[in-house]
Amino acid sequence: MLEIEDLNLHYGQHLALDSVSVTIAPGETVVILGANGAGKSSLLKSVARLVPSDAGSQIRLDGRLLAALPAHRIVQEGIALVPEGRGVFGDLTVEENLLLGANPPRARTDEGERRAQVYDLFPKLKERRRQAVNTMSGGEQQMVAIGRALMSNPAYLMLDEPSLGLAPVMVTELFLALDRIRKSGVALLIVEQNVRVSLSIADRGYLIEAGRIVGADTAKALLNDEAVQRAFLGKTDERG
Amino acid sequence: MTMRLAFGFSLAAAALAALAFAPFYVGPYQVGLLIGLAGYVTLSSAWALFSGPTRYVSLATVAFFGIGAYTVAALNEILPYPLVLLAAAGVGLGIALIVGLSTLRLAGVYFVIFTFGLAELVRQLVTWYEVNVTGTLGRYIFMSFGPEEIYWQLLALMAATLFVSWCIGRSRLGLALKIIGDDEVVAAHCGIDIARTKLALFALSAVIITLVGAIQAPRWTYIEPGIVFNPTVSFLTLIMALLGGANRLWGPALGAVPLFLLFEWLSANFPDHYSIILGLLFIAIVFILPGGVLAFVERALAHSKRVTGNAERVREPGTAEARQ
Amino acid sequence: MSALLEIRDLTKRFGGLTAVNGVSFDISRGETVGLLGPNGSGKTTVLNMISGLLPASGGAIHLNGEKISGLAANRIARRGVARTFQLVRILPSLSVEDNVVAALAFGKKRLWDRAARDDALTCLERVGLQGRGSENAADLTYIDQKRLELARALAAEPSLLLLDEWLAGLNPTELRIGIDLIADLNDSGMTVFLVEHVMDAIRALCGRSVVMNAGMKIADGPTGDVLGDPGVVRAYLGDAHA
Amino acid sequence: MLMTALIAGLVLGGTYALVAMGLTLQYGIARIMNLAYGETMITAAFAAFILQSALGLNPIADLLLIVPGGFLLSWAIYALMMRPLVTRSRDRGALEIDSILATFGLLFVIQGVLLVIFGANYMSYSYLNVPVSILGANVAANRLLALVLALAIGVTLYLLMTRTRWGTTIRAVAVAPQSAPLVGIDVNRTARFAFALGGALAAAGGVVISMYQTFTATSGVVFTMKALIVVIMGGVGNLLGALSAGLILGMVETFVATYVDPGLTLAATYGIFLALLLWRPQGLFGKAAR
Amino acid sequence: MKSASRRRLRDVFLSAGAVMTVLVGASAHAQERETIKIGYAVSKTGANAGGAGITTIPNYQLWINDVKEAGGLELPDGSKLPIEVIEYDDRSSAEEVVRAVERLATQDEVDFILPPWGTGFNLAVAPLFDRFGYPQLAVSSVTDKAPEFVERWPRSYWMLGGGEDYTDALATLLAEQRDAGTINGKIAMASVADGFGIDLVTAARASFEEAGFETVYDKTYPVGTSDFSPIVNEAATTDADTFVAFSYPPDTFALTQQAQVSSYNPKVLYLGVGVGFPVYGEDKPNAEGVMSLGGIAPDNESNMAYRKRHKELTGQGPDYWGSVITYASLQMLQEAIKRVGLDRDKVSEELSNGTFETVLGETKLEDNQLRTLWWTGQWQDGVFVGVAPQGRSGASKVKLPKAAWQAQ
Repeated sequence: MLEIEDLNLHYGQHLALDSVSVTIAPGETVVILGANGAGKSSLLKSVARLVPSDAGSQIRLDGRLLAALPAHRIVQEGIALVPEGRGVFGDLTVEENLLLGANPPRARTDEGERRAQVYDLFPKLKERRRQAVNTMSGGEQQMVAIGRALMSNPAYLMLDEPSLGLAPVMVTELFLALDRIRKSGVALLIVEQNVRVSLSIADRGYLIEAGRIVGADTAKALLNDEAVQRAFLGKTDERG
Repeated sequence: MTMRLAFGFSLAAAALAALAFAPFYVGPYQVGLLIGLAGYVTLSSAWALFSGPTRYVSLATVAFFGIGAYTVAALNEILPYPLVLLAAAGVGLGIALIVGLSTLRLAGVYFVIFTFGLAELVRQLVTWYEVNVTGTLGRYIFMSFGPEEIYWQLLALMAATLFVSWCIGRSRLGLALKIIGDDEVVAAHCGIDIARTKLALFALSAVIITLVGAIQAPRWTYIEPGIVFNPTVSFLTLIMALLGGANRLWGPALGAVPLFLLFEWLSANFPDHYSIILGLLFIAIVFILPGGVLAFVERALAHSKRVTGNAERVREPGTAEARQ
Repeated sequence: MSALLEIRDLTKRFGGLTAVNGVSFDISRGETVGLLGPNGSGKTTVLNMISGLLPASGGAIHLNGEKISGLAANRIARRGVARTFQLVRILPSLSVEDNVVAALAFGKKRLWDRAARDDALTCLERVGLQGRGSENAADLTYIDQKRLELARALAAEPSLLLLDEWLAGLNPTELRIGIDLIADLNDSGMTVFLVEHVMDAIRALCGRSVVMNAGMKIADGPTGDVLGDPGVVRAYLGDAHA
Repeated sequence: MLMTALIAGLVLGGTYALVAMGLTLQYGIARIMNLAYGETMITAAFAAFILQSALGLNPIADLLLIVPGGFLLSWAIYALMMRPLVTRSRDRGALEIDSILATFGLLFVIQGVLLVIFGANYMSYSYLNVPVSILGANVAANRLLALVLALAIGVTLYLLMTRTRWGTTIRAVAVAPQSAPLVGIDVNRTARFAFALGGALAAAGGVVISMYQTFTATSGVVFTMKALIVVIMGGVGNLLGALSAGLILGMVETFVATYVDPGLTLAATYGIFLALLLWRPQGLFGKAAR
Repeated sequence: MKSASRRRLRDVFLSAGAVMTVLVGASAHAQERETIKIGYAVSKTGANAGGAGITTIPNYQLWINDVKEAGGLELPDGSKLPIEVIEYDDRSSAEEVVRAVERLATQDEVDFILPPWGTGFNLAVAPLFDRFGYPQLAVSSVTDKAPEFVERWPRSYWMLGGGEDYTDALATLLAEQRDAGTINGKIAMASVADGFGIDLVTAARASFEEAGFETVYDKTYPVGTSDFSPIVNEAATTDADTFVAFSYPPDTFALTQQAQVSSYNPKVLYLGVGVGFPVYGEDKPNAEGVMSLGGIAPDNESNMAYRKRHKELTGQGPDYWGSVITYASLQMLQEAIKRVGLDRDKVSEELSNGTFETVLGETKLEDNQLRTLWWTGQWQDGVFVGVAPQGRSGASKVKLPKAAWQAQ
């Protein structure tokens, strides 16, 4: 169980996260919905310790406090992040990126097996395993980023706007892959603009607004919620 | 606003006048100090003219400084002095244009190292020329005027540099430079001719630096490459400007004056431990005053004003949102 | 009336890789045209060649009948082409107002001082940034930075506006505001050429679309027809959108 | 004559490569533009001089003491001085300026300490100054040692960097430090290690050079600048690049001295460097990927 | 906008204030004469520190120590005044040395100023010494223009001769050896591209030509050259018996090592600055026979005593060229003060005309120049002895050809 409780985060004077509480059970898929600048990315970054949360904030994994750990220790605890913009090692090859993914000690056993799983999930990566990542398309880089995160044998996989800038065909492919990952037992915490697709594979969702959690429900309920529809699923087709 | 401007100008004029009359009231050593001060204020201001807004850190200062000095050494017995200065400015301009044209592609640390290499290359070529073509290395400069005249020339150059810098800061050119410093791609898409803008500023900065070298050269009587192409000049200039804040009109001056006096004081009082103290001070400055002296002063001022400024700041975004 | 923009056999090679391969199409005055295609198909490269950020390896681009391929970006900008960038590019150390003045002072209008400031305020108002002129551009939120980037592009009063995924990353509410904004611009007579993945926006805004795949044009025509094209579906949209 | 020039050039280039490899690690991976690099070398040279003259130690044996010493010293410098700067810098540009200023200060401190202890005198001792004949050309054994050491260090580190997970993590920090924590890499530790390793290489370079080159407390700057040129030529963070660029520079100098005019060697060095920068600003072999 | 212009205003005040503080704070004040103030500016750091650290600084320290031990400087009335020393670091910058001397003269109002190190720096400060009326005992500067300078600055003294003096002496010496059949008439020559190297090589070309030598190799290399294999290898392929290099210390050491590595053992090996350093030749069998500028007379007891004291006090031996002359020049100053007092004009006059007993023996300047110098020296049995001019008392006989290199 990943529990985030009373998470506060300041950037200078600006309060980015205001007493945020979110929990994810093992194997669960949770989506965080919210406008730009609402604090979604900050939430994931706080969990990954890439930004320091304010004192008093509690982030616990199976009862262990994560707040005291430095960023590079989080992945060893079983939480992997695919950041916005992917954060791949562009000058290195696909193979090397995956090798680095298995850098935490928890990932060292069964490394070969997991590599095979990643290649099975994204066959394109196997074809291009000796290619430098920055010569690949955005969709393929996203695959590298997810594959790299999977190599660390995570129990919880956090994805920050995975579909941003991808062509529709890639988005479909991506969420199919995420669905397979979900089914393999990895818990997913997804921040997405593409509300419809993300809710379609999620169990639950949270609504975040100006740094505060303003709602939480099952994915199904959210898809049908009128307020959510108005704010996030606005029918823009009317004009056309 | 105009009142303040007029007041600012008259104050600057008064300060300039006071500085101009200083040699009549102080001894030769103080004149020497003033020469050094005026020289480094001019050098660092001229350096910041180009490197401040564009963030192109140049180590070619001494290349132009040395070229200025060498031109004077080569021509002082052939041409009348004003023409010598003009020739020096011309040589500096020519080299700046060639260098500027060829380095426009470089950025970041590559530009830094390129300019350092350039200074060394110029030094080597001058040496080679002197050795193989003229057959002498040292040159003598015997001028009829003394340190006071050198000081006045430098002071005039310093005032001109600061004035030009002030004008540019308020002009379209100044904005163009700031945009280039932020993002060259955006600058091009705004319609700015990046190459020409950078070249113009680099050349202007180089010509001023060349003139500093030319004016200061008669003070040393004897010129050789090792003396006038001393890389320390480039480093000191850079550090003074960065220390003071290269993006502000008075920043380089505010870095140059205290540092110069500090060097003087240290070398007089701690000749044997000068290096160690200087080094430690440097490290301390980097840690205590990130962003330069002026930025620090501004921050301190901003801090003391925060109480009154707050109310205004809070209202602004509110009204903007209300209208949306 | 001839086309505003004519692109003929446009080609771009990066070393051995051909990113754009013999692409030709026209854009007429007043049109809003979408450029679609999978990632890596060469869309942004086409935009970059039009705006002069990248030199073309082959082919030609004409604006108003005059050749602009081969010109430097600043000259193309002065001829009335403005753009936004895929990853928003504001000038972080300048104020919001100066970000817009940047386009006014050096573009074809060459405004300065009072005139430039007045114009800048108008542009900011147009994108909903009224009253924010004195803030630091770097302090703006993501969406406001996007607005600011658009304001800067508008300030140049371009005859051709290039938008590179300007709507990406917006939530549905913001998306709607954004689409309305572009529609208004088009209504006021501006020609807009946009690279976009947001299908709703494409459908809402673009009468015509060009689709690229692997550096080549695979479709060009009314948006509805293009989106129904089996080749486009296979290469780009995927079955879910068919 | 051609063979002699070729071999002499390679041997000289070995010295340049040896000097540059540590800096390329420090700048390419730890992202510290270390202007006090040459002073680290000179400190090692003085240490070798002292150990040799006072204790009668063989300079080769000195390496075993001084190289770990250089590692520890640089480790401490990074931990104490550089780490706070890295933490506070928002972007690479800010860190570059901060590290230039701070290491400029450090340069003065080290130089000042050396001046106080040793004075400003020229230091010189010679070790292994015996001719070794290679393909008919006589080269000094000590200079040959520099070449062999440069090749050995360069190739070993290159293999470690590209063939092991450990090396790959170091390259990962070099290419995308902000992403490294995502795969459990302690960036601070890795950067500190790379900086210290660079310091160890500097120390090795200092000891070897002290065997054949006269040095003073103030001659470090010369080495820093030469190393910088080689680093930029070879591509920042690129060990093989530094090795090749060093060898090329050595050859250029020797050939110019032999066939053109010894007076133009340094001019040729800078000329070639500047031309290369204009032609390929990223260096001969591109960035830090290997 | 308001605050911006106020800020600017404030900046102006700040910078102006800083200047005034220093100017006012630095104003001088007179005091009772209880000491004699001696000042000097010398390169303690920077590019010139190496040279100054060998020839100049240790001798200043030694002399100051000697004067202090003697209870101060003696005046004509037999009384002694202690000395107060003010020293500055010119950081190897011409502008600094100029300002430091101005400071010594007008701010510190010292009684005497000792000269800086280096030809260029001595010339840079010469107008100031002249303007403020200080005698300038310029030691570490080799210049052929000394007679002109003496005319221009009558209180300047040039103690190390000119390039021609050294090369003429060398040419004469070599010509004798050639005529005796020891060496052939060909010379290979290299020089450093700096004031010293160029002055000497220019003079040498004339001297060698006049003496009927053929220069078969003549190249100049830049300061900072570290690898001399091309030069030595090229010189080795010529059939010249004589190799001459007007080099700086790092080059001198490197040239020597390279010659050994290349097994190049010319019959005459003449190198520049650095050969005269104790570290070059004392207890170094391979230095045997190497020649250079300078030298000492091994039978001069006061000189040998000076060398011993120098080593005891500073921990390093003096070099065999400029050091002893530096010390001798200070002895001359000391003696002149003893004879005529602190009046600088009188001291200058005495320096020009007087005869002094120094570590060099009896010393007298001719036209403000020291002419009794060892133009050429050679390492013989661990001592760098003067071998030219031959006629001068204490001269050793040159031993040629040079001994073979020994394996180390």
